[in-house]
Amino acid sequence: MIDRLPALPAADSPLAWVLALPLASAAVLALWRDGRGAAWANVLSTIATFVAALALLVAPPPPSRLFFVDSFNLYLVVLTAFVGMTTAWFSAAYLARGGEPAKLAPHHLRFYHAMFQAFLFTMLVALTANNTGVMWVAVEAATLTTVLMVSLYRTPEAIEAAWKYFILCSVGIGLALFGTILVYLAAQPVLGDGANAMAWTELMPRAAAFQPDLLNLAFVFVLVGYGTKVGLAPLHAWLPDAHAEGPTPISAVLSGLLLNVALYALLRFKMLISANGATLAPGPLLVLMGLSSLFVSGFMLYRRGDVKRLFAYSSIEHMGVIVFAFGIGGPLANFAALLHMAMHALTKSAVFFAVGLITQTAGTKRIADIRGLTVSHPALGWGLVVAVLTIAGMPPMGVFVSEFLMLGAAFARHPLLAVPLALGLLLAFGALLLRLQSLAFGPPSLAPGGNGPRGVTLLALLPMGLHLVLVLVAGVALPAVLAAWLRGIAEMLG
Amino acid sequence: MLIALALAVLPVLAVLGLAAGRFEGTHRLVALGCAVVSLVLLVAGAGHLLGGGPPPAMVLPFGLPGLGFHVRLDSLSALFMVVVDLPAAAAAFYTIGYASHLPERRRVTPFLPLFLFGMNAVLLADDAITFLMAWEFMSLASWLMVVSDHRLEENRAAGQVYLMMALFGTLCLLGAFAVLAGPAGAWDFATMRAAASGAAVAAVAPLALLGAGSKAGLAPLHVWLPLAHPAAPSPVSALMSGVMTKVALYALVRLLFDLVGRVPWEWGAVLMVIGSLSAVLGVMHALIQDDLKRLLAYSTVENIGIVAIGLGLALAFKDGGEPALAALALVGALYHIVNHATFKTLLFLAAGAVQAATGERRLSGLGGLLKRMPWTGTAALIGSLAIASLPPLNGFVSEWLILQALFKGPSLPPWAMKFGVPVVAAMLALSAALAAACFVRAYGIAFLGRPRSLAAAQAGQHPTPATMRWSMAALAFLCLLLGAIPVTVTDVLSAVVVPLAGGPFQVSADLGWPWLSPVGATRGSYSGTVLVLVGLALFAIVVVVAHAFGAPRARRAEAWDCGCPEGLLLPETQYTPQSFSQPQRRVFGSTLFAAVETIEMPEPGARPPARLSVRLIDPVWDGLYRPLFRAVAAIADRVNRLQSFTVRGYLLLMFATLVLMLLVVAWRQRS
Amino acid sequence: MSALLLQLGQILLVLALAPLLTGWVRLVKARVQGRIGPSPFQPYRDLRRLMLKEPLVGDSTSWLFRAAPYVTFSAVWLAACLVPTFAVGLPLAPAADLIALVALLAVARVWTALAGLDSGTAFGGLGASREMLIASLAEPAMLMATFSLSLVSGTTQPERIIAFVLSGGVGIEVSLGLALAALVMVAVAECGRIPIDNPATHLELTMVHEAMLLEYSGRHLALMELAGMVRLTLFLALIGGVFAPWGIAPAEAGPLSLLIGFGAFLAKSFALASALAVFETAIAKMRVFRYADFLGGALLLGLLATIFLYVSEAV
Amino acid sequence: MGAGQIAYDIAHLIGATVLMAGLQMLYQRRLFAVINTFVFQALALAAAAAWQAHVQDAPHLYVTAGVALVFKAMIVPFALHWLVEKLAIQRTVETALPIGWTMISGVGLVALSILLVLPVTANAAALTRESLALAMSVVLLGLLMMITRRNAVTQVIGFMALENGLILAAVSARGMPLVVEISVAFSVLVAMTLFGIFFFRIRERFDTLDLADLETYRGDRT
Repeated sequence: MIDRLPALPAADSPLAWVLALPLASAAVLALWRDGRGAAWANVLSTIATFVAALALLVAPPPPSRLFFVDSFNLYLVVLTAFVGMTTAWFSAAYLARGGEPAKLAPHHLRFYHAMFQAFLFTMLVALTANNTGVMWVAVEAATLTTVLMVSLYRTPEAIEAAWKYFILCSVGIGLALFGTILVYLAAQPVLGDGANAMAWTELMPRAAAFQPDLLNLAFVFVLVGYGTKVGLAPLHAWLPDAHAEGPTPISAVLSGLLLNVALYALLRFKMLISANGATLAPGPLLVLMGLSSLFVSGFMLYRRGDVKRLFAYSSIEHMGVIVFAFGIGGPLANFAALLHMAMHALTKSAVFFAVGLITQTAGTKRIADIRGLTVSHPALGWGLVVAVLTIAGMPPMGVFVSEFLMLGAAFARHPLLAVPLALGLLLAFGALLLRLQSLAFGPPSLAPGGNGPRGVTLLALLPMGLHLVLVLVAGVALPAVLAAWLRGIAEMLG
Repeated sequence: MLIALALAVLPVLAVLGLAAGRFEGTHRLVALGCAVVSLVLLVAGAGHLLGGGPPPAMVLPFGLPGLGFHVRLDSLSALFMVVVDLPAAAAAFYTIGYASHLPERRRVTPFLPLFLFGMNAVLLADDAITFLMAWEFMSLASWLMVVSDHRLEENRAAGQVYLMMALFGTLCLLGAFAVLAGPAGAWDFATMRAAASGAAVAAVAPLALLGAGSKAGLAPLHVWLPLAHPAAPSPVSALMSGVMTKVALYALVRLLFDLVGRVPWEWGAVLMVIGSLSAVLGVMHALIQDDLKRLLAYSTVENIGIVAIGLGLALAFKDGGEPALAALALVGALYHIVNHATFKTLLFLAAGAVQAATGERRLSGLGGLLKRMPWTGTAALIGSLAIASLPPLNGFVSEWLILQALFKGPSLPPWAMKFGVPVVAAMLALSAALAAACFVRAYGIAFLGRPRSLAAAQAGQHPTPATMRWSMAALAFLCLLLGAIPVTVTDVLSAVVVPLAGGPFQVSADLGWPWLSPVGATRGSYSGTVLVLVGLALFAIVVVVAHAFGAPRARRAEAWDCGCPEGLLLPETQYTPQSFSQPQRRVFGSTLFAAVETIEMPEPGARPPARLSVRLIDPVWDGLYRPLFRAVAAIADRVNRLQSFTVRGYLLLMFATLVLMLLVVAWRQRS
Repeated sequence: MSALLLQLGQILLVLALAPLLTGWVRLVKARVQGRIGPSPFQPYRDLRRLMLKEPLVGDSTSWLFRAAPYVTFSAVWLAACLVPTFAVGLPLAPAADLIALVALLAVARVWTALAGLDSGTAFGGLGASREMLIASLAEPAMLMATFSLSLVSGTTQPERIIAFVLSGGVGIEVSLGLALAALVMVAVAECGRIPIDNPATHLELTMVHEAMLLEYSGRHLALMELAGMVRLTLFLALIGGVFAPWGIAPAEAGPLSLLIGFGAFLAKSFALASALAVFETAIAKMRVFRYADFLGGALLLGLLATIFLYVSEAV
Repeated sequence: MGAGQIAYDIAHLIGATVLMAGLQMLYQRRLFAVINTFVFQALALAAAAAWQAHVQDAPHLYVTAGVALVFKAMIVPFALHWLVEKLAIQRTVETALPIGWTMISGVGLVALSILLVLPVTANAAALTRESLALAMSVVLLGLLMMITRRNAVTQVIGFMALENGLILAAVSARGMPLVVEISVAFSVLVAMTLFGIFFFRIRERFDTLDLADLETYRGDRT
């Protein structure tokens, strides 16, 4: 019985550190005056968080009443901590370059760093929460922090984007809460009153006994609710604007991490549903949402003139593919989708790093105004080429492998479903290639060289390189440990 | 082991190429390295091909845990390694001299080794993931070289179309492999071979045709070839056209003959039809092109079509329980693959030399090059005669074999074959004859007569670099050799096809060495060797006798041209490419190629010649692809409205989704 | 040994006979048209005269222009050595079947066309273009005829076909008739006779084959002319041999049967030649763009020939 | 047992009142009327929470009731009134869908939610079908209000009506831990403050609250 467990993890357990570090540093950074120093303090704290997350791998703590760690969320915690770290690094170098975000007043910068940490904190809480309510609160809080960061520039566009983001996600989150309550209602007769009926560790084993009809209703609400945050079409509207108008490092974490966290929440509920055999199969709904996201984003990509929006839509596309794969189900598809979550997080954030530097250098986000980067800025341009080709699923990168496995599983299990998937991928690929060629090739539109000292630019390029190397390694030689780990999770997902 | 080592060198070369920067020497070095590596691979492949022995296989500890990268070198792979690396070596060697002519050196040299790496890896792959990874990698590397001269809009467009078609092909192949692998995801070929069931074939065959066909350039998926091949620098176009298409055919053979046990004859028939269509369509378009490299690309479509005919026939025979004839058809197809790899590479290299010397790719700007570039001219002559399938060169032997197989086609029970095969044979014959016309035109206009432009007139002032000359000479010699000793080649090939065709077969069965007598001496026989010897003897006699009459030596004078006045015999009075192919355009009409002719007549009595200009569009492009793009654009416009809803609109969407799902649940709970 | 002698004999025979046959055609034609006409031996004299003349070569031409006559001639000659004329069982026969024969003739044609283009004049190009158009339809037609022959007789080897026909294994086949028709039409086209081309024309615009030779003179012209004559002989021998093989001497035959075979060959050749002459007089040359219809017809006939085979089999 | 039965009946009565208030909100044409109806709904909600606290003798639900009473029934309405005054918003509700249709669809939604909970067997859930149906209807009606009303104030109210539905469900779920109400209150609080900030920004830039003006940019400017 979970009531006997302590509410919080023991102070000496790494989990406590993983959660406490961002919270504390958020508080500290909120008061830190000097912007430059704050940026690097930010980096240090994220490094510490990442180390703590790694420690979790070694010594996974026992579940507490509100928090727990299993292989699934551990995977995402490590990923989140890592990308958080590299993004903090990038943002430090990015701010040091001056340019676009220089118009930020010092207090805004302070606010920015504090919010960055707070954002990390909320995501980590959402991932490790053992309580559906806590998880919900955390996701909501993540929304609020990012809303503030999106509106950071105070431009009308930013305000509008944040407004859209806030309204849509609050409503979505409200629906998600209703779903959560329904799950409680389904569980309460079996698990009795109180926190039991909301604790994952208690819910999962007893899921079979729950009232299936309630679970059906619950899943619909959760799907629409958390699906909004995942950015599934047609609930995706907030995503491109939020990505486009906020500071680029934030776009990177939004795409790379927040979407994963929301997806994690969704998947937890799916696990519950599949654990209870009697419900309607959740698969078809997921497949449907996945395909609609894939195609909507695929077509949208052709009409994008704003480079950050372009890649925001590509995030929608990838989320669609992942959700599709989970909908197909089966160990192979789940494995592939889990792998793809990580690959997409790493690659997409790398893409946004590149895009950030490019927009900063070019002073514009309009694709039409940026041409021939490989000529004017070889390192940046070729970096973009590699990153985009990677996200487009070209070998020998990890994205290729995960997409290969997903398609393979789809073809093997439901060939007729695989055809639209393949077509959708082709569609999106065409658009990305079109934009990539006009960005990277052709007569250059920018003067060589850019703002900020060269060294800083290299420093800013390093995280991208790191991500791409990791993706490459995953593609060429996926570590056996990781594979085994993912297989385990895939089994859990059923 | 040797192979692995050689392959491992290639990425290093790529890095070197990246580092090369402005130093021309380094670029040359990389090219040389590529040449050496290809030679090594060539030797290794040939060694296994001739030496035989069990196929060496191993699993590299990379890729997905539990799967790894399976590699295996069986006789088929070995054969294709020869097919790939022989032209590759020539092209790379050629590049050493060509490096100074490369428009964007730094965007080519790094990717050339990677391209070679990809192609060889495809041949060695023994599981689906490795295969497709290498396959896509190959496309990627070649794409980078297609867009290497990236400032030209048309090249970027070509790159766009090319890579999209490549991905399309990959997706289709992926589907084929996935169906073979089954839900369990047994990706390695050995398991697939064992598990291949009749049910799966129904899905595999079409997917394989689409996948490999799009890469090989079978109609109507050929549109990217004439765009991409001219865009790339000549040595690369040579590799793409002469070699990469062969890799695609390898995929087809591997899937349909090896992995899938037995394909129903209908698919063979389909392949034959597609092949004959590609052959005729390809050559007809080649016949009317003005751009030399585009012409060559279209002729690739034709030759791939010929090979496809052979493969399809082999499938049909195999299913019809005639392994011997299947082997014959397959040998013919493989022979043609080898031949096309040699002469198409040769011709592209020659085109590169011409472009380097004159800066011209349009036939209408060339002429009289044989006098100015004797090496290139002679090599190109041999290549043209070979691709026009004239004896005693290699092109003829393979077409002869395929024709012989076709002539036995009606012996198959299905009536569709009885009536269809003659038609296919007619198409094949037609395409062969048209190919002759096409290359008479191409060669005659580019290399013979008098120069049609100043650049052409001044060609040959800078002699072609030795490396370029030698690589062309080597390929030309191969064209002769492969034609002169056909039996030796067919014996090697028939060893390769035994496991694929499902039966042993000696192509030169009963007459012995120099006589090629496939279905038995009574059936029909051919001997390139004898023809060469007797022909040379007669030629010698003729020459001797003709001069023995003691007539004076030939004297040079201005051409007569039915009494054209002195000095008025301008080069413009010669036939232009357009006027040469005008009869064919008239005859085969605007249906096959929407040709729009415009004639600009000078004033009566004015000096300038009348000009006939022709605009050509591939109807497949207009009929199939353009509408597709339009549709995508239209839908994109519609969908794009989603971007400009109000918040209320988005909420409405959310609300609708929710209510819809709830309705679904309600409905499902009822039922 | 004797086989080798026979082969040698044929090699010389076709060469020796070719001008005579051409002369014969001209003579018959003249007579039919009511002229006296030249002696059938006139071509020999013409050739000799040409051989002795000094050849002129256009100054823009390359070595190919001068090599072409030799290559063309030896290709045609080689082809002519391979078709059975008066005896079968020649040692060279297996070196090439009908397909290879077609290809050898193609070699000659291609070199001629290239030479035409190399002359660097308008007429050379004109001739080459038209010649290749004709060829691109004539060759397939001939191959289809071969196809139907091989379906009937199970071989593409002229000798074997003859043997098969002789063995009486074949009655009157519709398809054989069609194949014959196709072959004749092709022969007319290949030898540049009316209605496709007029060997005696002096109007440049109607020339096809002649247009390519305009720049040639002296021995080059002689070789080209002779090549044309040999080609005519070849086709007469082929048609005569395949469709009326009677009298041809079998392999390892005694002198008598050889003699008979020789006589039969001469008779057939001259008969066919006369027929050709009459035919040529009877009809007019057609416009360039009608070639396609004519030869396309031949192609279709060949195709029909194969199809008909099954019809006759099926019933 | 009878007492329990009565307890449930009263709970349903109050729940029904909340729902009625929701429907009435759709019906209102004037801004202040809408706000007042919302106050009424909040009061009903507070009553429901209090009653549940009494029935389940779960004292923490009194807190919820208090939050609902103080925050939703007093502070928010005042704030809204103040905003309307300060920003001189026009007092009539601009509807995107005619009132009649809105009502009809509202009734349709109620029907749908009843249809959905029918299969839920009464003893299987901690909450009777009726309350579940009521809560779900209120949520859906809130959403409906957000999409059928043009100006921001009404949308905010719709949003909070939606949250009322959530709380109604939460309080009537037996033994549901406090965490939910806190979170809801928390979110509503933050929501309000954010809205306030937004309105001020918007106030700076546009002199209206009509969202139509806010959404002039709509993403891509290509």
